[in-house]
Amino acid sequence: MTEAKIRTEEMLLNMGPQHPSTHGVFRVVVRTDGELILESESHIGYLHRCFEKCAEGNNYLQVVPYTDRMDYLCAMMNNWGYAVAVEKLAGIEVPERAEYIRVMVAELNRVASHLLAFGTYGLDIGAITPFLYAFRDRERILKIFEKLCGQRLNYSYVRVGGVTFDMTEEILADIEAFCDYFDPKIIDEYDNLLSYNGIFISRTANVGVMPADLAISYGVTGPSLRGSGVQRDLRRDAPYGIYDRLEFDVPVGTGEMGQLGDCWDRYMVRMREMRQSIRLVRQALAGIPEGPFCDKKAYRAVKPKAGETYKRVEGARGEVGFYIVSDGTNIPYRVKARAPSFSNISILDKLTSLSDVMVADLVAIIGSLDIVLGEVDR
Amino acid sequence: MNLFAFTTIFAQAGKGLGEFAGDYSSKWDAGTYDGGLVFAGIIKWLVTTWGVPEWVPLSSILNGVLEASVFPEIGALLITIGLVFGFVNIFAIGAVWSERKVSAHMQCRLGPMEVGPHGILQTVADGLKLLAKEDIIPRLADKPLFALAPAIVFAGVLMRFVPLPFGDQLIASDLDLGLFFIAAVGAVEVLGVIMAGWSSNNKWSLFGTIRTATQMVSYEIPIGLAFITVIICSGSFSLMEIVNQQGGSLNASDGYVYGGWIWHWNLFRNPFMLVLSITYFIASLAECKRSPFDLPEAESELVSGFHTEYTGMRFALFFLAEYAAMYLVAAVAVVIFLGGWWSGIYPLDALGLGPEATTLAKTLGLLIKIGVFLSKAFALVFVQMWVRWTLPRIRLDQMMYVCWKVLLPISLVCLIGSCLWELASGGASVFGFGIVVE
Amino acid sequence: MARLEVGQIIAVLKEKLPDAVVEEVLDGVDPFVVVKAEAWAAVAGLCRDDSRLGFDLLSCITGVDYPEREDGAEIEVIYNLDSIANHHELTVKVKLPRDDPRIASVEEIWRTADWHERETYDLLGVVFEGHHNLVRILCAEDWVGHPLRKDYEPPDSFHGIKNVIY
Amino acid sequence: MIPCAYFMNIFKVARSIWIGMGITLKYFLNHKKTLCTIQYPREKDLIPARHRGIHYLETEKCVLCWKCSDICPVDCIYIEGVRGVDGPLQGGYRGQKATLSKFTVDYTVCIFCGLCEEPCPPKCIWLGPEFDYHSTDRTMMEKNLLSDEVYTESDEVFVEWARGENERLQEEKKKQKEAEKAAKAAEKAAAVAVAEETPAEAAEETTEEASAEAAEENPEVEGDAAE
Amino acid sequence: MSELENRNPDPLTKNVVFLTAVDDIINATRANSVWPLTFGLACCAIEMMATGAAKYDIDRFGSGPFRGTPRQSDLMIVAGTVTHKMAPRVKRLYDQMPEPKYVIAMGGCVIRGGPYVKHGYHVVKGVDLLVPVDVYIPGCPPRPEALLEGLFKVQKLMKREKILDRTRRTTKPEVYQPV
Repeated sequence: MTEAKIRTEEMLLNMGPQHPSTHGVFRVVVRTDGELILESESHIGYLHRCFEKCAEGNNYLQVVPYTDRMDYLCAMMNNWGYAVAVEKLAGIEVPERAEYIRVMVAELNRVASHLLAFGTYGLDIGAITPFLYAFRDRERILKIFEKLCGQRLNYSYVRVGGVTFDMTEEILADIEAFCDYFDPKIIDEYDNLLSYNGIFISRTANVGVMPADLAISYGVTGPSLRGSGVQRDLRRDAPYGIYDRLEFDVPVGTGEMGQLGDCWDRYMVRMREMRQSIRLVRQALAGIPEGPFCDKKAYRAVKPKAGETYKRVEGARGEVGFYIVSDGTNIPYRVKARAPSFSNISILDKLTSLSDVMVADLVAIIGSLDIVLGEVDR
Repeated sequence: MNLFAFTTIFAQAGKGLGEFAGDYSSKWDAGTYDGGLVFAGIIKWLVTTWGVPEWVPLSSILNGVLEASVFPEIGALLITIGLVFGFVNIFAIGAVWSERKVSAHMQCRLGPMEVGPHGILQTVADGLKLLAKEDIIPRLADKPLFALAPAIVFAGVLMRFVPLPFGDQLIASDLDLGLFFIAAVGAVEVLGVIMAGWSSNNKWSLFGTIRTATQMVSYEIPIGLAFITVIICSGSFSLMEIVNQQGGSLNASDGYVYGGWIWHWNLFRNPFMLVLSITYFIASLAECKRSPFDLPEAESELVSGFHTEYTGMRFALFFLAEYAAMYLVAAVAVVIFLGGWWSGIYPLDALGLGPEATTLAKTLGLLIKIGVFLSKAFALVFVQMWVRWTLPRIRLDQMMYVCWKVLLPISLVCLIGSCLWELASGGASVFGFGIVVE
Repeated sequence: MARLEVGQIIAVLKEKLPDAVVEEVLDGVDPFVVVKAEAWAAVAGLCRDDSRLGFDLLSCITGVDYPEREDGAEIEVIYNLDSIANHHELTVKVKLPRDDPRIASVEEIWRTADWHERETYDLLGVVFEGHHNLVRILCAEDWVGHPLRKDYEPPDSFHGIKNVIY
Repeated sequence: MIPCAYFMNIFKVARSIWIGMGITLKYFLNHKKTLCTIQYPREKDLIPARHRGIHYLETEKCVLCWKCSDICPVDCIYIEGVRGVDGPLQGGYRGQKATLSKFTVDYTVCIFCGLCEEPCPPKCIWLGPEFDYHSTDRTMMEKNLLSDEVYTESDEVFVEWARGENERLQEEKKKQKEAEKAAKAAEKAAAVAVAEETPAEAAEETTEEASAEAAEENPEVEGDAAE
Repeated sequence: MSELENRNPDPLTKNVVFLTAVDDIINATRANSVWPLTFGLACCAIEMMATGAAKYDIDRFGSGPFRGTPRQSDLMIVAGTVTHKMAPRVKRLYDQMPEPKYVIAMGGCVIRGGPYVKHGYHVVKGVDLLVPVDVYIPGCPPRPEALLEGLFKVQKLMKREKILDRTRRTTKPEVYQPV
């Protein structure tokens, strides 16, 4: 049977909104020729929960719980981004102790978010046990947050003008205990278990290579961009809070296991960032001063003067930005949230057409971009 | 073709066992007995001394049957089916439960606890629930194929239990084509899986089917090569014979095999055999679609692989077949590499063998051999579970690379190497102890 | 390349495209520049390609609806540009008439604009000319109306599902 | 001639696999130590003092200022009543400053954000340690804070337990602190510099006392202590 | 729970005594192996994963294997916000599940819209507009213990059923509009 007579047909595959590896409700329509993916088209919006409309209907304090539900894996960063923007608008000063608490709480939340990214990435590639270890350690952080502000996931803790509750000695001791338990030993164990595993490396190295300029053009920020070798970290480039006083280094992808900017680099940048976050928490723990933890007057009666501002914060997935337009009343006129995952996932269609990607690689690429659908669809 | 093959094989198995049970019971009567099937003997002995009590329904008919000289054939057939079916089901229930417990203990959690002490009856609960589920056949599915597929997959696995020994003489039927039969019938399972995936009219199942076809067919070759090497070294297809070769038979003058030390196992027969056992283990993981090679039902890529559309009892059959295949592959590895029921400690093996052994020593020796065989098989099953809960999954092209570029060349080299080794050393073990088998 | 202050950036803009800049406000909370709608494509190209500016990252596109502005109702589209190498940022505003907001798409200049522009079209109804497939991205495909407009009334039922609160 | 890269690759992959399997075996062998499961129905995890769970209201303190129901982002608190003590009473509650005839929280939309706790001047509405309010009928999910009786199928034992547990734990901690303090004091007394330590210690003790008993009866005292 | 008792409209099978033993056995086994469908939409999905993880181990109650396909699962935990764009898919997934199927509405968003009840134009105000729901669990997100309590409630519902009584819908018909 000559080649002409064999009629090969491409298959339109619908990796639908309900799929174990799409981290939530994210749909990719994939045109495949056998296992090879020729072209992919991603559809989002299945979790569009009208954050901006809700923000226009509630006053400045009531919007805080909605910012949690955007990136529900690191809610502290969203609160902090919103708080920084409103403080800039209303010209509110944040007491020193609150700044230290904010750094500690944000970095712990970044570790928890990266732990979940590590666990689910293991699940995508097929290793089930790292997911359970990651959640076991994440539960310790959630226990600390529960003691601190009462909720496990959506904290609404960082508010305009400071934080909601103070840190008692017991919580500080817990954080200290967690840092000692976690930093060197457990992360090395994860590295041995998954990062340097031969099969894991063969599944992620040289897969989904993202050149730096293409990444910047697609607006990719955060660990995914740093995986491509770009030294971009808002905590260093546009320091907010007290990050300029703390020293930490920004891990960048080096392409040691394959080309620069492949899935392994993005994954490894997150693992190394966890160590830096613990280092930051330790410095904040050492230097936390006494004093008030929030500016009481600004706490509830927030009524900034008319004006607009765009403030950015380094979330666990990239640049979390808030563009707030206020018209003098206590209800924001317009709040636009810039979500990092929204831009990070927009590059997926380009990555699948850049190099020949198989179905298993598509799952690896989506996992390495580490998206959260609550933030993509807002 | 399958139905006919199915019946002939079982008939032959029944006859084989019948002959065996027959001459065993006749020997029992004649006062001389040797290591043989315990069960047939005990039942025959019970019936002849007490007969079947009246309260048992149909007791008169049963008495008539058991008295007649035809008992060995019927008894043997029943025992075969009971042995194989019973063992497979009981093992599957135990394996599913232990896999969930092993995975739980590896992941710092507890696993099933509520059903029975430590959740022992959990798999029974799962099975009964799957029985009580609604049985959906998709409207656009190819109904006959869809319905038949799980049966063929389960039959494919079950047929390979026939030439497999469980203990010294405890075998469904000692086919003299043992290993060849196991390798050949393996293809029936692939057929079943392809039917399942194709007929459920679901794109994900189609992906799973194509992956299964490539994986299982290509991994049969390294397994086949491993079988060939062992057959060349042992000189016979029959699994009983292979295990007896590994017994060492130190003083083979009176023709009896008395077991030997641990280095008489095929594993240590020559260095190539050691490498071959590792390649065989890896290939067997791929053969029963387990951990690093569980591409066919990769739940993170294809929603649930080829059994995406199956519900209730059909899915339970696939589930059971997977665990039965797990044991089967482990048992074959034990037979051809790890010295079957020889425990590797000479005095323990020699118990109950030889002409002057007493009945007690004979039965005790037989039970020890069954225990040794099963514990080796379960140890290998544990290693399979241990691998599953640690390693990530391999991609399709890497799976093909491992098979064709790594396992195949290595097992070919080992085949040639062990042949040369046999030629040069005249069958000497690695440690130079001659295995003289006249 | 050096980090430029906002004043210097605007000077470079004026030097290259004198008539593009309509208004510049430097005293507000965040300084911004207002640019004519027609000249926006040229300004965007200049921002990215000019070596001194080097705005290679378009952080965010925001649309704000001002229905009752004194000089005619309008929609403002705000672009936040950022330069990774030079560490400086710029906010560019474009004012469009509310009834028929049209603006050139900058999809070719910054690839991230593709999805951001589709979102702004979806939620506010701003038409970006030259966009390769300007369709809704967040709301359902057959959604009616642009939700973030101030005078938007949510439908009381969508495909038979009641949207009521009880 | 033998492609050593080929064998090196196999060796590297095999070694990394073996290290990984070593870790899981380590967890398997001493799984009793590494177990971290809380068998929920039998052992219950400790609920911290600031836990944002089902509301409870100290009804006599309420002054009917409607601040909590205004601040709620989803308007799930419905309050009716009359200021002053002598209002109508059908099924209501006669507090010191106001008569409440209705005070219910609608748990079909409540998001447990805790915003209602803060603006309340007399600090009388709290989010308590109970979290379980599941039900099979959506219309039965409004809690009437006036009656404060236990409403869900989760038994009363847990509610007592959650409150008792917190108190018991605070006592234990206090005793432990006393013991430490006593040991420290004894050791300091032994270590010569007795005089100047004692006043510093007393000051520290009072702040210790304040934070301890604040956590004990759950109301968020720290928030106010600073105010 | 009287409303649950008179759920069975057909008087014939109302109290058939001789089937009670068989009912108990089958219901006990079904209750102890409820396989949930991985249907995580938003933040509640993270708490569902935490319930499946080591600390609150749902595998102890037999619900360990989170099945990927609706065909092999008999409990749909709707965890997260259901939007209008997602609604037809929720309905189709529910229809694809084999018959004795149960639904847990986990979190405020699926009970009556949660935080998005006032301004959420794109959010379905409660998943029981799409599928009949058996247990509602409030919370945003509810604690893993609350999800376990919900699972126990589903198990209690299963243990009360009768094999002949196939018409067991707990939500009242007028609340449930077909899409």
